[in-house]
Amino acid sequence: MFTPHTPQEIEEMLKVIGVNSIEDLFVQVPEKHRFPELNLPEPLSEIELASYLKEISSANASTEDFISFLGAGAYNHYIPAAVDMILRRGEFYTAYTPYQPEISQGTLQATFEFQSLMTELTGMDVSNASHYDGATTAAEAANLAYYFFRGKRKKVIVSRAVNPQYRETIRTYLQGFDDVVVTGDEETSKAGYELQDLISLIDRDTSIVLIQYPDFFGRVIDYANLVEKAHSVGALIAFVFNPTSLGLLKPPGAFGADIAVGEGQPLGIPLSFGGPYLGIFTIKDRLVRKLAGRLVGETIDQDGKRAFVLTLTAREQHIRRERSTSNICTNQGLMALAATIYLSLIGKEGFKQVANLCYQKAHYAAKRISMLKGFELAFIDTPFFHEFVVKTPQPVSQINLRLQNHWILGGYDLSQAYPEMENHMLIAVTEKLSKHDIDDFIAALEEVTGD
Amino acid sequence: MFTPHTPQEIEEMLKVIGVNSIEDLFVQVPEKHRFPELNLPEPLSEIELASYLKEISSANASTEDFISFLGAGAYNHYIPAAVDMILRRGEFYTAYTPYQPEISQGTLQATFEFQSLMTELTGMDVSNASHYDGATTAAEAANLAYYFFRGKRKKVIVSRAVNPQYRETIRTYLQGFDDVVVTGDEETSKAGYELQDLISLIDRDTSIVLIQYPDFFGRVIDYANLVEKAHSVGALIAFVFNPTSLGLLKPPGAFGADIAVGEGQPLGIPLSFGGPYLGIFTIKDRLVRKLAGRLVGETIDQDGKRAFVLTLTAREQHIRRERSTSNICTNQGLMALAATIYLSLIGKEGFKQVANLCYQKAHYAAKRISMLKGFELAFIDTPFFHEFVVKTPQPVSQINLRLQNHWILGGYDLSQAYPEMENHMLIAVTEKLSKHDIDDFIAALEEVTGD
Amino acid sequence: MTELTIYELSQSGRKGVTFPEPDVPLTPLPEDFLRESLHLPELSEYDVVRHFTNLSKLNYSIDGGFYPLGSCTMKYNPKINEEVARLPGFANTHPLQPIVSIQGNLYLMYQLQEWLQEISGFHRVCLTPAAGAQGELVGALIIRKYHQVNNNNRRKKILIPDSAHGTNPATSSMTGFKVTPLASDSQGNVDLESLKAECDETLAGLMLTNPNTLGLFDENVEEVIRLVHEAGGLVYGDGANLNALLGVLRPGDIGFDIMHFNLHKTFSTPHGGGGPGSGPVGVSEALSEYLPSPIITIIEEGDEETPPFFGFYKPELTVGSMKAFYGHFGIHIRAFAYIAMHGSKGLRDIAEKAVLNANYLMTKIKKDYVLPFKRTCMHEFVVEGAWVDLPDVHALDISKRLMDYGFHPPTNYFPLIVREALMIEPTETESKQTLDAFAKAMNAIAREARENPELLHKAPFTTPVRRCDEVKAAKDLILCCWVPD
Amino acid sequence: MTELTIYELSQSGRKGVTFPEPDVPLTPLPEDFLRESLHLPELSEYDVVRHFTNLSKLNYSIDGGFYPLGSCTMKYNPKINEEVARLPGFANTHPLQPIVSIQGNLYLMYQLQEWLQEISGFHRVCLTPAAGAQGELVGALIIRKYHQVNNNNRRKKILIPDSAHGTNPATSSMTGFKVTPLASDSQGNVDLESLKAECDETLAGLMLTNPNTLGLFDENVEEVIRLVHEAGGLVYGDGANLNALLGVLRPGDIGFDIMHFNLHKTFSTPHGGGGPGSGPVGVSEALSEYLPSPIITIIEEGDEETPPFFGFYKPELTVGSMKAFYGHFGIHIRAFAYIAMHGSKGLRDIAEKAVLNANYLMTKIKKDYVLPFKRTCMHEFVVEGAWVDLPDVHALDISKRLMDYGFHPPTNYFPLIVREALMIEPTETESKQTLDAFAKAMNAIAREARENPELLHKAPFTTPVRRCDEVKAAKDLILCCWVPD
Ligand SMILES: Cc1ncc(COP(=O)(O)O)c(C=O)c1O
Ligand SMILES: Cc1ncc(COP(=O)(O)O)c(C=O)c1O
Repeated sequence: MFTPHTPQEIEEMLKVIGVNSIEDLFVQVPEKHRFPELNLPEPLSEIELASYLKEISSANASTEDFISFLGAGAYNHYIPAAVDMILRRGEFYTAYTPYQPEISQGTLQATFEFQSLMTELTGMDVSNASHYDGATTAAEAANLAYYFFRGKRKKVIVSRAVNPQYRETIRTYLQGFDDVVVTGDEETSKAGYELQDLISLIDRDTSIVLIQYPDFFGRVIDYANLVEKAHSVGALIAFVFNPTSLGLLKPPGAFGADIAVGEGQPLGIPLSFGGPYLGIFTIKDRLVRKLAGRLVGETIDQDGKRAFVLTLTAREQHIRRERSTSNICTNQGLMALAATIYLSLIGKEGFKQVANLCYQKAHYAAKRISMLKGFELAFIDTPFFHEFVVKTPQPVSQINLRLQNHWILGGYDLSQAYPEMENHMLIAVTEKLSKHDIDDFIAALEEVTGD
Repeated sequence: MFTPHTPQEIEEMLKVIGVNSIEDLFVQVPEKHRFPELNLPEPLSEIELASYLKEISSANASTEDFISFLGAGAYNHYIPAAVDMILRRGEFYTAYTPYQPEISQGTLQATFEFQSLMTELTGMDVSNASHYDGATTAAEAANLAYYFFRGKRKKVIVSRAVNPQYRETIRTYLQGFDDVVVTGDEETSKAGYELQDLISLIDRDTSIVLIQYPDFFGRVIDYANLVEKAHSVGALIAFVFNPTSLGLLKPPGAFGADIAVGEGQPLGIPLSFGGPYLGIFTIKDRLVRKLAGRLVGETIDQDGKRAFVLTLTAREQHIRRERSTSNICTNQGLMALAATIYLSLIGKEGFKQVANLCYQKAHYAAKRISMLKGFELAFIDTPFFHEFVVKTPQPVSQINLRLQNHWILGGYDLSQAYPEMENHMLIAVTEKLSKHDIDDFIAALEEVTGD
Repeated sequence: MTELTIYELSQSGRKGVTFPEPDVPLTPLPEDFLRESLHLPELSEYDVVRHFTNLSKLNYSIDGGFYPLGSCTMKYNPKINEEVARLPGFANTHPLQPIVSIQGNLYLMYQLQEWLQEISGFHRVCLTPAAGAQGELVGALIIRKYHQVNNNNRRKKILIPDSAHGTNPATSSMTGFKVTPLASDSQGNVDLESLKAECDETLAGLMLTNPNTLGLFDENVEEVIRLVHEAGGLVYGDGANLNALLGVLRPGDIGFDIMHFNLHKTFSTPHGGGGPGSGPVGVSEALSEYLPSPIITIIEEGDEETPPFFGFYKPELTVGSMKAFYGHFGIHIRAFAYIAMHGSKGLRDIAEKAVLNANYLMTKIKKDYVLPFKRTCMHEFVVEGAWVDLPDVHALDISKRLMDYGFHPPTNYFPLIVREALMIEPTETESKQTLDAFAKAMNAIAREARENPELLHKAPFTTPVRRCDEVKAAKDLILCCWVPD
Repeated sequence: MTELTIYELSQSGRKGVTFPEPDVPLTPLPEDFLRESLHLPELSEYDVVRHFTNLSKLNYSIDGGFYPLGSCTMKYNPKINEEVARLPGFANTHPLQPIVSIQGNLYLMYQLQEWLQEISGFHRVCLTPAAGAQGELVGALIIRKYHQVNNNNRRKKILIPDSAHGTNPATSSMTGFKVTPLASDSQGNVDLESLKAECDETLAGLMLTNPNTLGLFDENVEEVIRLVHEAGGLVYGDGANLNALLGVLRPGDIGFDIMHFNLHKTFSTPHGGGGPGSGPVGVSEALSEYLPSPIITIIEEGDEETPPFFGFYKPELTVGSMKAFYGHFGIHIRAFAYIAMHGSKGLRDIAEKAVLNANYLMTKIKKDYVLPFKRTCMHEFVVEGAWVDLPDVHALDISKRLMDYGFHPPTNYFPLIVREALMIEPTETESKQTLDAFAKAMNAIAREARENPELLHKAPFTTPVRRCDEVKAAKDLILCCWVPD
């Protein structure tokens, strides 16, 4: 398919090498297992492939045709056309990690700009060049805390109002450290709902407290007391944030967070069924030498010209090997570029507008839904950003199945991750939905839950 | 929207200019008519525009969802993904005509390559850098002949089997030359069908004879006698060709054509409801100084390095003004680039495959249709390439309306342009249709014409 | 960095994108008609992508930098336009589909016609012309046919100011007219006395560019039009410079009879390295039945429930078809999107900022360069690219030297009536920072012209190739790659 | 040509892409939580497009030239993959949609799992890991859990050859293992004696890259695996070098227990300037219930009429979730497309041509450079980028000088066991012409090293910036733009 060799060239090359056939180059491979016949379908030409994949994709329902109220960690935002136009430039997407600064200033400077945008957004001091996704940034935050306390603090506290997938990922990442306990988010615990319960868990054995902001239920909670408590015992505090919300809301840095991590997908990255997304990882200065992942720093070249390079690489696995705090190598470079372009394009004004639109439309939707028979807002007195929980008169999965006939993808069924939340739907509203869409949703909800 | 000026910058700029307001710059404009209020809809933001246009586009039926048998001058071919990927590079599509060769070698070399591909494809000596479309190349061919004979030959002969829109365009272009007569394609004339009738029209007052190859009805006709006759009286002969067919068929140059023109849309350019397309204009050497449009030639720069430049510009309107043979300025640069990429990508092997697939599938379809009750091939004994005419048992427009319910766009209704061809459908088949699609078409035809 | 050509890169037997075997029973090929050979290049997909990627790097472009090419309106091309023009529902429609299946396209074209009418003050607009020059062709044919219909067959004279673009005279002679150039006066306006002298019963019309190619608004434009009309002629407007007039003046309001739009200038559709453009034509009510076919029209009015039903209309006295199908629909989409995003205020803002930018840049440059007409300019201006006391330095030298400063040069040697013309059109999308940087470069070059003129004569130094031998090109006339037999 | 940063370009009050006003009744904002300021840049769309276009021009890339970065498999990234991954029906699906509404996605992922199993000889594949290193993490966690389940809690030792990539030891320590490096023998194979010495009851497993990072196929691989298995350990395969083995050897067939794939190397998905990658993991039957969740599975078998119904499966002994959702679906699409276009023969062709290219290039270069292991290589090879008689010349100098010849340098200083290593991986998509040109440059540089070493020390000369001060960067630690208060 993509090998350019002509028969004549192959002949010439074999002659130079001094072997008779290509097979001769593989004699070291155990003969018994050499050149297996693979049971794969016949190869497709490009024209066949294009129609095959179009056919596969059309077996999905997508936000292309459906109105969607799904959020819960992945959000349907508008992506300006210039983002993808730039991402399609081969100079960006077919380059490797910028190990050779002289011929990688494009990637390096863009990453430096990404780091700048992320620290400004979060109110933190330092951002790395990206991590895999929101969940793994949360896990790496806990991992960082483990190394920061040299393994001496055993307790990792996680609110039950942190994205359940993130909590699972934290547990996965920490399982190698036999004596570390992850706690605070047990089903029996009310910690996700009552801040005070969570605070009371914090002690001098606590390495880190992880909370989400806005939390998984969309709520905007004042974490001042929690931060104070954590700091009073010397523990680190990590905020898992939603970047869009920071167009309006006080940033984690202003709360005193030591670490602020989050999912960058809302910043110009398509839903794409869950990936590739963008892990944002920001910290206070003093943690920089424990930070996982790449960092770009400013310097000068030998002519004195400004230049950018990967820096503090001695932290990383390719130099530090078994003594590094993380094994991350390939990160989400192109996704970080997407976020950088996105934020540059919509800028100060546009980003505020997006946040405000999300807020306003979500509140309109919440008001309308709360007036529907059998529906009720779950957390009436807590402010929320663009996501909220409603109690539904019927199981959410049932409602959602019926909504599909109305070309609507309903909100997230919370009972999937929270057994205590039967008949609770988590609804997200972004700037992509019009009032008309929301009104359609209300009408459809009324219809599918009526009798 | 796209003006970057901040209020402060405007102030500074006005001060430098020495006026008080922007309005002051417009005092020369008649006051009575200055600054009219335009009655236009409120401006849309990008997010609104994107959904507005998606909505408009979805009011169409397209080959995205329909199987199409329409050709008649525009063909539904597969376009490899790399074509558009390259066209999207700002360096190509946001550049102007390459008047400054030092910083336009990309466009210039690609155009040179385009010219090379076109002469190879047609078997002609010289290709220009493109013209508007197939129809206007035909018109410019007649125009060229007019100037070639310094207006002394008055007769332009056009076969009725040339695309009717091209014939109209020729008449439009020539109407300024009061004494020129376009003939040969009258409704009463059988010239399109009987080659001999056309030949008998050719005389010493004939400047040019225009024929189509394959002709508008898809037929492949041996024009040897016609060419001989034209040349014997010193007239020029122009072939209007379909480029895909030249993957298999003898090129116009081999028939002795003086001019070969055609529509380049099949070479990697989307249907796009009729435009922008690509006029291909090729000639024999001796006509080069009468050729319309731009030409790129090879030369060297002052360091002796190979370079490309626009050449023979003295023919063109911007230098020759009222004495130039054509007024063309902006041409179809990006479309010529598309064709160049397309032919480079599929290359020698792929282009032959495409031509053969079109041929084979069209012949399969013709065979199947000719066996349907009430259907009959119109030109049984003439070879054809990928398009053919069938007599239908009912008016074509009626059949086509019904076919739409089967997600099929039927062939072209010839009665629209040929009153003598009531109930004749012109069917085109390309490599994009599978046997399965064709079988569906057959079944649908049977059903919609059954009782 | 020179790049080999596709034929030089070709390797016999190498394959790029290939296709499946036929899935239908085979039919023998028509032996008598088969060609013997076809030497297309043999390249891998990778060869091709790398080749064109590298070629692209040899180009200067708007996306890469400032492109103040006068008369060309090299403004930023919004990226959303590229997306929407590629929507499958547009890009994959065949022009001959039944009209019921293309109501989306027709709606869009109808709206665009209406909007262009509103913007220009004309009565009817036809979208088919492929570019500005084809729009002119339409105009000339209309002028011709109008006089024919009115039995004025003697009217064969078209007046064209000496500042006009080459397409104007070329168009006129292509359509059988006799071209008479009109002088400009000392203010850069049409010389009224010369005009009056030509206003006789052989006058067919006047082709007028306003603002003209000097970037100047003709101060007597209403008088000019009146004189031509009184003499029985029609006035054609070359709309290449409409950018200066958006929301400022509707040419139809002051009596222009016909005008073409350049969607690829005023309405931000990309120039594509030479095209495609799009040159719709607007006409007054009196001429509306002369337009080329087809016009998009409402066949059946809609109501609350159903949208109107659109179709094609062929004007009664039409000059004919300009090309196959309906014009450059893909370009219409982009222009539609552009207008939809601007609205009335946004369009006026374009003209205002274009004129602001031009006057600002003119002010910054004029201390070092001779300004032939000392008036407020519109969206562009012309300076002399030479100095009387430096006979060796030419506009071309300045242009080439600008490349070394990272800029695209202005248009050179046009209009013809200004000695060593440099015609500078910054457009409204450029920022003050860019204009300042360009002015600085122009000033530095003016200094170099005096202090080190060799720098100018030898420039450019930093471009992919340096000055090219155009004489050799025209002499050798190598117009295609060597292709193997 | 340096480019200002977005913050330096920003102008207060300038606007880019903006949004409409809310179309719903307004709700007051939560006063207590509002931020005071947010200094995002203020740029026009044009500023942004031009900025990133110009930044992109400072990058070297596969689309622009030869990129023989060892261990990275910088092959051509087919353009159709970029198209299909952007199909709206894929790109606009939310990961939490009801499974009935995402059967297309699940079908694709299921097929990809099956194909990767078939290609590698493993029993089950999980697609979720985000990159190679995360695949390794999965592997280490499985080894850990496997021994736990089998009550072998003392097994804490992971053996890692000294030629291994840094992610292997880093992964092992992140998961609580103790890393013991294993020496290589004189042939570049794992030293069997050292291995035997470590095969005790604390052995958890071995992480083996084969072909290894020297580009050599371990001649004793079956013996190595046998020894580890006999000692009760598991063998993890680092699949970064799978490109050499496609259709040549299935690692599962010779006893590897676990392996990650790098879709961004072997299966042509773009590197993106540092990611995203995708690192699916395959395991033997015995380990198949340990894989991370979810696995895509058939919930209901299909028949002639209806396709199977796909859903998620959580393995019983799963090590857990590696991240949110299901891995890098957008990358899965590309890898799926790549495999679908190749089939069995096409995949073997990849490996064959990758190995042919590497051996050809090695042969052409070895007369000028020291080859530490004189064996047939697989898809890559390592030479010493230095000469004993030229103590001042280093691999880094050669690398930088290659840039002046228009090439991306090979990987430097890795693997650590070769002095001044230059690790060269041409990949199968490069043509003989490119390899010849590269060999010529390497030979020229070897000559320059002797004749004019300053050229090497000072290189590069022709790049957007020259050698950078990395010490200063680490000292000053400027990690973001200055942002106005
Ligand atoms: C003043 C003027 N008139 C006419 C034209 C011709 O327009 P087009 O190139 O679109 O045919 C141009 C193009 O540069 C122009 O500047
Ligand atoms: C041998 C080897 N192992 C592991 C990795 C890590 O893979 P990734 O960068 O995808 O995390 C690499 C990447 O360069 C590698 O070369």
